[in-house]
Amino acid sequence: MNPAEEIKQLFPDSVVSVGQQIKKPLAIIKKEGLLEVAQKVKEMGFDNLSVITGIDYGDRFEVVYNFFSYVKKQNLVLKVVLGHENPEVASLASIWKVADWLERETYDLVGIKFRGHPNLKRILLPEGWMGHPLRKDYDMNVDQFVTIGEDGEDIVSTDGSNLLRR
Amino acid sequence: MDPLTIDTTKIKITRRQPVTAIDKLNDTGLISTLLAAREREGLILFSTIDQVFNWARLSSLWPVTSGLACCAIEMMATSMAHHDISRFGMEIFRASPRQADLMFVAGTVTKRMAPRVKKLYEMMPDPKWVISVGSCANTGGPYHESYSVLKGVDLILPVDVYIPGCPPRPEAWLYGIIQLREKIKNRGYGAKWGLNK
Amino acid sequence: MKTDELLINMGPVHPSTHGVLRFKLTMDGEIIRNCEIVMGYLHRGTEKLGEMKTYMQFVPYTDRLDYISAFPNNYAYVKAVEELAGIEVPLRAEYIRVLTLELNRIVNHLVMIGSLLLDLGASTMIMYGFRERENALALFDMLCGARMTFNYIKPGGVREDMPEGFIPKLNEFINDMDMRIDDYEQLVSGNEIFMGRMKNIGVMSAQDAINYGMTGPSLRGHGVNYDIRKMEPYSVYPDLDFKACMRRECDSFARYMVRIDEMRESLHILKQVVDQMPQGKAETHAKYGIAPMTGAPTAVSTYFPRIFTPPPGEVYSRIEAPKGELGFYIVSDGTIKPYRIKIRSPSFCNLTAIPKMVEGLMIPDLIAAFGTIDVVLGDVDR
Amino acid sequence: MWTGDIMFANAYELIVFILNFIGIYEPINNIFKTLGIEYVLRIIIVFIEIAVLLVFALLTIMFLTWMERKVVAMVQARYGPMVTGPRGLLQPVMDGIKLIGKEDIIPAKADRWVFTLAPFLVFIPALLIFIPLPFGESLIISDLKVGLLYLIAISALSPIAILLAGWSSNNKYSLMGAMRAVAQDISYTIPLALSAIAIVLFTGSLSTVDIVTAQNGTWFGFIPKWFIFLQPLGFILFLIASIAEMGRIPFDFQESEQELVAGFFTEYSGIKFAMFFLAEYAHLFSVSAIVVTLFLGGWSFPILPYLPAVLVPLVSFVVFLVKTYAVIFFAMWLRHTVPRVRIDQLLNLGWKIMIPLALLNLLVTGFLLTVGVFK
Repeated sequence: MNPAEEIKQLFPDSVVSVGQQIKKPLAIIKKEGLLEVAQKVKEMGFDNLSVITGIDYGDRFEVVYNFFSYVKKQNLVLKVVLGHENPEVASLASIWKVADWLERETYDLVGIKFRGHPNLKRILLPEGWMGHPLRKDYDMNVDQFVTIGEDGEDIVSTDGSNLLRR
Repeated sequence: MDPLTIDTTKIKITRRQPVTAIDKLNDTGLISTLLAAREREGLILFSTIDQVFNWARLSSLWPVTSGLACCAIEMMATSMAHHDISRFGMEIFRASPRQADLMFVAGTVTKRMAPRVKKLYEMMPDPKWVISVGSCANTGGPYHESYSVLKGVDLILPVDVYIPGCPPRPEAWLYGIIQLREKIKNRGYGAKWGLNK
Repeated sequence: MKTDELLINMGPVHPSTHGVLRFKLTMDGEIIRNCEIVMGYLHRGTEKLGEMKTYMQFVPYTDRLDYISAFPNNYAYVKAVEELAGIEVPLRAEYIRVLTLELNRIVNHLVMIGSLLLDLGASTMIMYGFRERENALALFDMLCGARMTFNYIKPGGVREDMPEGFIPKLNEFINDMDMRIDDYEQLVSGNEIFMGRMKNIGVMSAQDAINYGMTGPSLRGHGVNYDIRKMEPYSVYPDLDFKACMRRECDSFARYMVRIDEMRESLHILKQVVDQMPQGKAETHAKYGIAPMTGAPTAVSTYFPRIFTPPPGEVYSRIEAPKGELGFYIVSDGTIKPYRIKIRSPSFCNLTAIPKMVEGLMIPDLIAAFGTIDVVLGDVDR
Repeated sequence: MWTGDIMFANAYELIVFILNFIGIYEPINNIFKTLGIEYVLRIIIVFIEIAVLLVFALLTIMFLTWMERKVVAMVQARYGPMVTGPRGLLQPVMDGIKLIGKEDIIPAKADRWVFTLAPFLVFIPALLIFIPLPFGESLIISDLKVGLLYLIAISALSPIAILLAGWSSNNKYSLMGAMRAVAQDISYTIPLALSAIAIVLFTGSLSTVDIVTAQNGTWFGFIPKWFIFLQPLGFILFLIASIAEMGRIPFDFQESEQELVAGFFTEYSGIKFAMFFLAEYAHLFSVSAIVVTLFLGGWSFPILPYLPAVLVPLVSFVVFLVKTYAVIFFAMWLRHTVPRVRIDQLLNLGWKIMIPLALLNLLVTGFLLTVGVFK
């Protein structure tokens, strides 16, 4: 049976709908039920969390989880829809270790918060960067500059006079 | 031989085969260094010493090991057997900037990396030279529109030679290196002292 | 005796971090107690740029992700777009693509083995690796005029058919490489010091490796016989005879040996590709494009249009890149530009395993383990 | 014909002999004698010796840097320096001039005095090692009675200087490099000395000249009486230990580039860095020379007895150089072929394998000598 259907049977309350992403079974999950569904998904043998994608649709955020099972050789896509104001979803870092960085990256670039993440801070951009670049309302015209502080950590500011040549 | 593949090991720097002793001396760059320095203004008293130093500096440019992005792989390719910059005495890549003379800014300088590149440059002892390699380091290149890329390394450092390309082929690197050698031969100093401000 | 922990900052400019990665190491003498990886020094905002470009314009950016093996990047993206838009590709184009992919796999492993040995202190292997790499690059050069950033594979096929005289040159290369790999094994694999440095270093169980998201050759060194080319066959791989190379030792040496085996396997594939190469066009005709081709509105172009609009939808498509699973998640909203591109890069996910792997080891072991994970910073930071 | 005896105890006597031969020693000596300052002449001659040695050492070092780069190029299928001067021979000169012209940076947080002192402390012992080295028949600055002890003692000085350099730089990489260098030197001086002692059992003398003369002659007319044939295990141990002493790959922990950037001289620039660089190559030469002296017969060679006595110093000098450069070539070849071992593997090798083996070697040698097998 299709794993998405299986999940739907097990968690009828948490699953909004099931469908098909090109060649892959897809289940849309309510954000409250994500953690328990994810635990079940792991038990079902989906040991590889391929990728976490956060998408800004302007009025909502979607977080997409692509799973693969080395045991069953099956794909599964889970999708969570979040509101645009203060998006937050449970972290899967305790189940899949790789989720740690993938979630940090999603937080960094899209600005989705992951509840219960052990170390939720920016990963690609320096700490203190203003805005989340992959949101559609990110202002590309503001130049931000980075300088190094006393302790070797980055300091972000819009003033590049310390860095640029006069 | 296929016209598309150029065996660069066959290309020599000398314009012609040295025949006489004076030609050989000429090819080492000493005479032209002397002649070029003669035309420089001022410092007549020390000009000969200057010329010797310039000759030494152009002959032993030790680059600092700092690859930033794609161009760093071509930097490796340039220093490897096929293109072999050790012919110019440049194969001693120093990992510590304190012992280097030349910095290849090889690749995209991101906003986050920029202060570190600058610090690396400041750690190098004088006299020092910078070659900016690739479109990204020259102007930002394909990433010019990006939010996190510095639009040209010359915004933060004085650059002596720009090598275009994305990434430049090793032949272009060699040409850039030869240009820098010419520059040191003629001027003796780099962009730091007012050139290219 | 009271001892204090030493905080060492390796990078971002350090000879053995393969670019601009930074390790924050908490050391107890020479032993690493905690390793924190700081990255993002090469974050170029590729994903954001993807939203500003048309589907075709984004292909060159994929070249610059994993700049050592650019063909697989091209292909992974193009495959996702083709799945999204439902574009079919002529068989010859698929064969040429597989040819470039496997050739690039060899190049990637050559660079990886060379730089691994360089990090261990043996500076000669990288010279040999790059010598053969130059030969392969000459082939790429013939194919598309570029050495590293190819922009060759594009939606609907490949940009140009193979030039004349390419296949003989390729055969020459294959025959040469067969011999060279034996040389490398003699120089490196049997070396006592090398084995002492690699065996039982960076050990991680298969379960952990999967959990940390390791894929590709790095994972196959842990006894997981998993290759996307086999499990989710794409392109013409089902027609080719090859096996996924696997080792069971779970240490750095196993991960290294997988690379050597893969080079042999790639040569084997290349030989078959050369034998089976079909005749025909290397590019599909313009039937699938919806927007007309710009610039030449009247002429009936035989080329695939530069601007086209896939139907709205989402796709996650992945391939077996030389470094692991390379996937593109593309969201289309029915316009000429992708709505969102997410790159699942193998280096990024493989790197997550490093802090766990090197706990209790020394800096030289960190370098050895890190070298066998085969990370390119353009791929990590994107 | 050369009888096999040493003609002059050291180079001083050789110079005096040459001056006498030309016929100018007596007049000069008389002048100094009438002034009552004979010792000044002695000092002048010694100074000449030292000047010649210094020039020789510096030229050798420069040549070695060039040779290193060419050997690497050979191993790695490329050309090496070839633009500067014929075959790139001027390359080391240019490097030297350039390094003199570089800015000399002392880091703000460094200990200025120690930081400045350290390169000298590395460089001077590297030159001092040359004093009891027998470069050829009669070509020795001073034939010390404790020559071998002197060599080992002086070469054990460098860790102190390296530690000073690493500590004063106030850089973690430098400090780690220095610590490693000291650990390595301490653990490898012991097998080095132990395998050298086995030689002393044969000669009964610590003088380097005695060690070389003991290796004159042949067995069965064609096998030279070099200690490598009597002490094969000792030779291997000594070679490994001396490569470790040189600090070259596979044992280059003090400056392992991929781990510690540039090790203990990470912070050094300009002329101070040049001194470390020169000291490294001086060490390479002197340690190779010690290997040759102890195990490969020094300047002795089976054809020497067939030569006229006048030519012997010259020919023996050439023989010595050829042998030394062979060992140096081996070290360079090794450097670019094998990877670096790990520091704990190195110490394990030193303490757990090499020292027991060296002791065993010593024991067996002593036993065999006592029962008279080698007499």
